[in-house]
Amino acid sequence: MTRISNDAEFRKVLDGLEPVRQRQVAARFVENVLVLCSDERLASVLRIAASSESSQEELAEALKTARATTFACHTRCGSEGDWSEQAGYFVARAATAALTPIGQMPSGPAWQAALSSRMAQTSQSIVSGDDIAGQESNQQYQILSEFLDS
Amino acid sequence: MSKDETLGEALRRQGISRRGFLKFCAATASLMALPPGMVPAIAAALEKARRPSVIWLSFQECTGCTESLTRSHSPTVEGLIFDTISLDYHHTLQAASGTAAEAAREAAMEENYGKYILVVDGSIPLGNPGFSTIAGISNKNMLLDTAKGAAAIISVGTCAAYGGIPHAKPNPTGAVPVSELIKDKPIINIPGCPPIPVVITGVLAHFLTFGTIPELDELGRPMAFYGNSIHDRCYRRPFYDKGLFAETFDDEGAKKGWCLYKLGCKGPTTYNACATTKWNEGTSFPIEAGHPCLGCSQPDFWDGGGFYKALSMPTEDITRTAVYAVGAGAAAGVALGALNRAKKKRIEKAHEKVTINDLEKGD
Amino acid sequence: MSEAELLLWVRGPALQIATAIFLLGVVVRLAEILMLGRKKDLAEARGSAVAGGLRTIFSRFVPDRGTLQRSTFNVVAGYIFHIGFFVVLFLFTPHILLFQDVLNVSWPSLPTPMVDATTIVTIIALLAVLAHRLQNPVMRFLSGFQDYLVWLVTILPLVTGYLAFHRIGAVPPPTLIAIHILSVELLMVIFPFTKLMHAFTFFMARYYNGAISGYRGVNS
Amino acid sequence: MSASLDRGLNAFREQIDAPVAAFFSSCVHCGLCAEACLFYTETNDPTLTPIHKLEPLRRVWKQEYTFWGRYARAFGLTRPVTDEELTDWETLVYDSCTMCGRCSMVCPVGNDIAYMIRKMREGMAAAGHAPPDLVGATQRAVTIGSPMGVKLPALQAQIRHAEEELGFSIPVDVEGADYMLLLSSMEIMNFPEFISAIARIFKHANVSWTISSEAFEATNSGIQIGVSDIAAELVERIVAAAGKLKVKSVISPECGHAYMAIRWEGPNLIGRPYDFKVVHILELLEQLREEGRLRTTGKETQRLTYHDPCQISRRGGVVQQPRNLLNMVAEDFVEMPETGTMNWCCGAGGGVSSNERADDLRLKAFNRKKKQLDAIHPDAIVSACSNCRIHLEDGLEEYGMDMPVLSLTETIAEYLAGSEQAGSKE
Repeated sequence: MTRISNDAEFRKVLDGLEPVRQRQVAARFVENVLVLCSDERLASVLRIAASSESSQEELAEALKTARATTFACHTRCGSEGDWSEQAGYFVARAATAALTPIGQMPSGPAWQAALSSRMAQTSQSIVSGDDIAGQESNQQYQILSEFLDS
Repeated sequence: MSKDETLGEALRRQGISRRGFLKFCAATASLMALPPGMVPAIAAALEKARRPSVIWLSFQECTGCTESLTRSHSPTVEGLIFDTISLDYHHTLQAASGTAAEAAREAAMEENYGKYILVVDGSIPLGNPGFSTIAGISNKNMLLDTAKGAAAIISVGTCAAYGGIPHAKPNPTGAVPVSELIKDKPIINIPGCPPIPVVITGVLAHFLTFGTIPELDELGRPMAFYGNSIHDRCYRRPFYDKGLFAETFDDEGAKKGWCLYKLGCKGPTTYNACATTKWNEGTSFPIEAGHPCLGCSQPDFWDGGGFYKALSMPTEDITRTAVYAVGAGAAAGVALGALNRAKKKRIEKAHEKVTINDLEKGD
Repeated sequence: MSEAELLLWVRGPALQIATAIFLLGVVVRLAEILMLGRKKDLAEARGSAVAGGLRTIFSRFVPDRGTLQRSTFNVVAGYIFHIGFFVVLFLFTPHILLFQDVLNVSWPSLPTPMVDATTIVTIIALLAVLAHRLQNPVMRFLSGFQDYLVWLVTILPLVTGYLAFHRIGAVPPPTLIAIHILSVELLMVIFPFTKLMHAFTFFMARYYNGAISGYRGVNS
Repeated sequence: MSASLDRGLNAFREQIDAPVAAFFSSCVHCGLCAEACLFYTETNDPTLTPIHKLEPLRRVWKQEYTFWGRYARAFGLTRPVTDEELTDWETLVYDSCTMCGRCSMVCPVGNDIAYMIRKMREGMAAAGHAPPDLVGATQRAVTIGSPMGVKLPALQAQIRHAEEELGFSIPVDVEGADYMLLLSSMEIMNFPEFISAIARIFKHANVSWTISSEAFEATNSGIQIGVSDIAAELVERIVAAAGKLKVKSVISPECGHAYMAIRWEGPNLIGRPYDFKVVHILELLEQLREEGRLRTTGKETQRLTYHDPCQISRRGGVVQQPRNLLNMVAEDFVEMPETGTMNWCCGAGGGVSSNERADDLRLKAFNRKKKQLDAIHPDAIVSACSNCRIHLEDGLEEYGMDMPVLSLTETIAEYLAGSEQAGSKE
């Protein structure tokens, strides 16, 4: 059983994955925080991201949807921020990252998706005031371990 | 020389051939821009013309106009034509003087009342009648008196036509031209300082030929002689068009005969026949002699800002005006600026701090 | 008033009046602007305001490439008529003689046929600029009475000057010259009260623009 | 007390200075400023011509500060400015102008139109004609400390998140640090990765820095809405915090107007010079690069372009620094056709993005950016302003363009040399 306990290891493993596998594990990270986003389009996006059989067209379409969701959710400059909505925004960003082909972002999609998912969780914690330090990352280590073992 | 003699008779008596007479008629026709077909008609009319009575009054003048007419180097047809009029009064030329002279004038006026030609040279002073009198009669009174019976008046020279030099600023005598005082008679202006002799005789010939006064421009000058500007007929015009100017009287340009515009030539705004008839038996005219046109046949030519100042230069001292205007502007501007500053200070002082509660209009 | 009197009047008293109004007005306007003052900039400078200001006075003579591409006609026609106007105004012999008389300085002139051609080009450029003003939606929208007035008093001296030089038309040449001088005097008289003032204030405007940017280390 | 036409007109009178007078005196209605303004070029609506947006201010100048204008007014030759007119001008001054200053670069007579729009907004706001969304943002900025309502706990949560990711702590309220970092609400809310990127770079370059818990907000709604009194109050908070922490410099983050507010307007707003320096993050990064303290490994192979945020480059003077920095990490850095101080605004600055009413116009104007991008077809856009970034993403999405938008600071952080890679624990 693979054990991952820190980000350095976590990122190294993620960056070493095949592109399709990266996408799939990224989808799992996003799924883990999906409840934070009220936009229903993301569920189907994640299905496509998670599947190894998805066609190029499907993937491109899903990326488009994910992006559109991101823009629908972000807080405009100067408008009153709502952190629970902001959590949704980060979920959408995570989904977008998951579907973005390698090379279009400075860092790998899975790592980006993981970070954004954590930001979603942080946003939620700002609303609730809970201390969630380390929770989401630990869960992600778990998800990755399971993914590698599956 | 009898008064009843016709002009033709008088000319023949003086030995002028028919051929010479026709030549004069042709010259007159061309000067007056009449078609050549008119020459016989002119000749016929002049042949039969009675020698008209002419009264010549000289007021504030320099006798230059008379000199121009009489100082020809050799007798000319126009000179002789002049001889054939009945010059009944001309105090420079006539032998009589004093009471006798005035008597001659009065006699001529009476005898030819309504028919005689009045020639005037010189301007008339209105400032003080004593400035210029003849036999104790002020110029003004003599003009008004003599003009009454005249068929037409010819103002010879720029002084009579437009006031001329006596009228120049500051016009100490209050000089005025004939046209200022006489409003009910036809007046022909033959300006020039002096005027061209052939123009004077040409106008007389026209009057004798047609019994009418020639077509005049808006300044009362015969169009036939004053229809073109010096500039339009100037043989140096091509240099003007090319922009080749003499800068001084002895530079290369002057030697090459370039345009005299920069030396103050008033040719472009001066109307006269100098460039075509020329002076001194057609020898030359001032520009040909290397001197810019003074514009002497134009009103107020003496006040045109200086003979050697180019036409585009102001006639008055603009520099001083400019300095005063800038000074006054600076003073006024600083004063107005100070008012603005004071106003702004007041407004700044009255500034009410804008807080977030002041961003919406109250109801 | 006779033609000759008119000519003497426009060369004398009228020119005095026009010069006085022109200079007085311009100096008042400039003083009014300058005396409004501006607050000292308390932010720490990155560049020199003075250097930036002086730089922009000159650099704005060259349009940026984008503007030149998008508004080629506007820029080119504008340049032609401005340069043409200055060539005709300052490089024609009779005009130089006028400046020489008033300012006591002289400079070489351009051959008359070149000034003549420049006049034609300038008039055409001004007509084109007017056509553009009438047809371009932005310019037509922005333009008011004053814009057209200013155009008129700018083209008048050129047209009348051309006619006077070539002695064209039903009016006698000296009257043409008088009308020409009068048109210039009209230009001078309305100058301080209209946007013709830009001929002086653009130096200030460019300086301020360049100074504001220069202080921040930007070449504007 | 509330907003009124009188207060607005007084503000106009107060704002007019020699440059304004020189500018208005010089305009000949050539219309070139329209061609420099993306709101005009993408709508072809002549009413959006920049100089026209200043018409009420121009009339006040003429009627109040020119001899001739005073008489014109006395004789009824010129109309006084009315409240209805200001209502009409509201959208011109706030919705269709980002104060990007591109018109100011193009005006042949040298009019700084953006300078005047900034001043005009003072009067508009005092007359009660600021857009409601900007009013709301300004009220939040003053009462909460952030136009977006970001409170300290939110920042603390983001910092904790970053620390968790980084594996080292982020200095907060450290007295005597060299640099005090400001953040924009946008960064805290939408782009919190900026915080960790900065932290990594500063650790790498050994920069002594801190964040103040009392004044972390960099943005200044006061200068956007056009109320100097409020803007000054917001600047004072930063000055007080900087004084309290005894820092040598304050860092303005990746936000355009924040830099304008704290770097250039700040001392003038509070009426005294600072006793600390203000640097833009890109200035600081460039300085670190020059000193050899900022080292990177590897290069981005994608075709990158740089979008100059107007207030940082054209209006702020940080032009060359981002290019040097980008060249350090990009193999294929291409400039857009009109770039640097002549760059086209994204269309969202100057409060436009905060103003929901202007959404359609803002996206329409983005077509200008699209044309610029179409000329070079980059793979990604790098910029240095969160607001530009959000709007670029928005616009690209609107126009169906597939192109990520990156932060320059974050991009640099990705290529840092050495072992300070994310997640590494020492």
